[in-house]
Amino acid sequence: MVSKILFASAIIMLLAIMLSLYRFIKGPTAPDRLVAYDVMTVSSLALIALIAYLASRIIYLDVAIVYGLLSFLGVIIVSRYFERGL
Amino acid sequence: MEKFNLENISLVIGILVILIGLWGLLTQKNLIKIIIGFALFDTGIHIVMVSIGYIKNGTAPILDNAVDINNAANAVVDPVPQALVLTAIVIGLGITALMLTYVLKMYQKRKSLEINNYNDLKW
Amino acid sequence: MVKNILIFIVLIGFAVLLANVFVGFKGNSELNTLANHYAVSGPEEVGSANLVTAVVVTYRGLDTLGEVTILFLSAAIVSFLLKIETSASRKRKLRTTSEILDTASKILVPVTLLFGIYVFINGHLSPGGGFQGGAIIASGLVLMLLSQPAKEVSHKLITIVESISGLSFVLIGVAGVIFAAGFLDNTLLSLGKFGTIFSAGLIPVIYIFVGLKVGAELSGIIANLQENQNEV
Amino acid sequence: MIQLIIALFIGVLILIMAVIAIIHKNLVVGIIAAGAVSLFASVLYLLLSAPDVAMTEAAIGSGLSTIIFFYVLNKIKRQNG
Amino acid sequence: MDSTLEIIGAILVLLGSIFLFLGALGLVRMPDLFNRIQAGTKASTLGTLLSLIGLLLITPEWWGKLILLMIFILITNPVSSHVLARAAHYIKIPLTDKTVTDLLDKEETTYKVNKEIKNE
Repeated sequence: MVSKILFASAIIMLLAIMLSLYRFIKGPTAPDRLVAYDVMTVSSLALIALIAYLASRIIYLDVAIVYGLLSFLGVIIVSRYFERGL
Repeated sequence: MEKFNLENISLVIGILVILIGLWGLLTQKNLIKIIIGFALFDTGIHIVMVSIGYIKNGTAPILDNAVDINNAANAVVDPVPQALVLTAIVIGLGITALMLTYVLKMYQKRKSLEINNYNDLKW
Repeated sequence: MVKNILIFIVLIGFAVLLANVFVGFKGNSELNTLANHYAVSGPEEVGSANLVTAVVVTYRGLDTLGEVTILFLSAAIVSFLLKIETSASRKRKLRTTSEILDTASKILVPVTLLFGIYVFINGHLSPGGGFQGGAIIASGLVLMLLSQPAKEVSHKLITIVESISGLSFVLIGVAGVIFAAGFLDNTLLSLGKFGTIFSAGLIPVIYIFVGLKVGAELSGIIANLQENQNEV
Repeated sequence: MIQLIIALFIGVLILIMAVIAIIHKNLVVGIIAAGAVSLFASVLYLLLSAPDVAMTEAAIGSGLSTIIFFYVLNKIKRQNG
Repeated sequence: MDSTLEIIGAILVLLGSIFLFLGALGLVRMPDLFNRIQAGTKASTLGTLLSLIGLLLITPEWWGKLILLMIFILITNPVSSHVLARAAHYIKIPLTDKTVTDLLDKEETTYKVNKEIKNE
């Protein structure tokens, strides 16, 4: 029961990443693509936590923390580049 | 159909990323685009190496409560390619920083990022 | 036109080469002899729960020394190339940061540095180690520079930390040659109880020095790239 | 099974991002796409049960390389005045 | 058979993934950048938090790192979207046609107020 529900939620998360990929490809300006990148990374953070449960190893969550921190830094540095504050 | 498993899928992905990186390295005219192609080439090689070290249904080579220590040799994946890739990623960052600094100095000299303007050694 | 054909031929050649790799690869279902030795006798010989750490620091310790050397060389060349011109010292105007980013970076910078230290101290128990910890520490520095761009980074401190930790790393390796079995042997200290933080002999000490060295080098590269833009 | 499906999706994402990184005219978008390739590659490493490599790729390949690329791009843009 | 707590946790994970999907749908459907930012960030933050709470109910012994991860997401995600929106407004990304007022743009606001006063 639990594993079936988690299977379905993993598929829905992958579909969410695919939808934001559409915005990444189409997006008229570069900030649009940056928003799509942000949503993609946050969705794959939830996906990493799910993978950690499926493999039943707590140590994978360390990777998730690093992932969240570094993707945040990437979005901030590109924004500061846009507004000439770097 | 027996080829359809995790290590083969990631091996194909790695090979295709290598080819895409090589294609960018050879066809692009912008210096920064060439460096991006080089970084993709690097990533592809890392994916290929990690997927060659994968053992079927293996778990991470870190022995904590989830892995039986006495039976570790039958449960974990190969640690040696992972150690090699770990070294390679760090060296890749050093090389990328070095190439970007060279591009910066070249731009200060010629005010151009096009590779066709740097034809000093062309005959 | 000739160029395009040449590029096409090179790509096809690489594709054929790599297709051979794919066809020849059958997938392995058990470890080979070397990895089997590491997995069976690694916990007793080295005492590290993370086998990758055991391979990187002890069994293949010389590789790590070479890697640290390459990183040091590239950091040195970057700073040499960027420092070579005399600075005209012309400050440019930057757009100010917002209040929210300031406050968030005040919270996040200490947390990031602390997490980096956690990563390299726990390198023998959980994923991570000196290189990842150093990269996270450099990211903390980037976050600080993003919220306060005018802040001066002390190059003297970076140099001192880097020299002391690099020297200690090499000295620990040589001490292994003199007092124990070989270069970077970690059994100088007792191995301790398997799976606790005071275990695996010298590996946590070595990783602390490697982490400080890598963090200082990457911070040096970033500080050089950031700071000179005020002067060009 | 679920690992296989996730790996397939992540692989398609990596390939599309790599092609965007090469062919897009805008340099900023190219660099962001190259960082995204590294981020998704770290999810793939996690599926291949290599958390050490995944952490290194997320911290160094995706984080610090992108940061260095943008600092250099910023300096190049400043040269024009 | 699974316990009740585990099933509740799994349903929370499913709910979180549905919120992530809705956030991505908003990203595709919304007309301009600022609408996309608010749809994407709010929905994805809620979705990720719900997924992590669900995993916390399924495996209660992982509470330490999961709660740390939640605090990280709660701090970083709104800050990054704020900085991005500020930069996008600064470089004058066009708004959609249905925009009524842009309060951040000071000059335009005063201009509109003056015009209204004149009309009265």
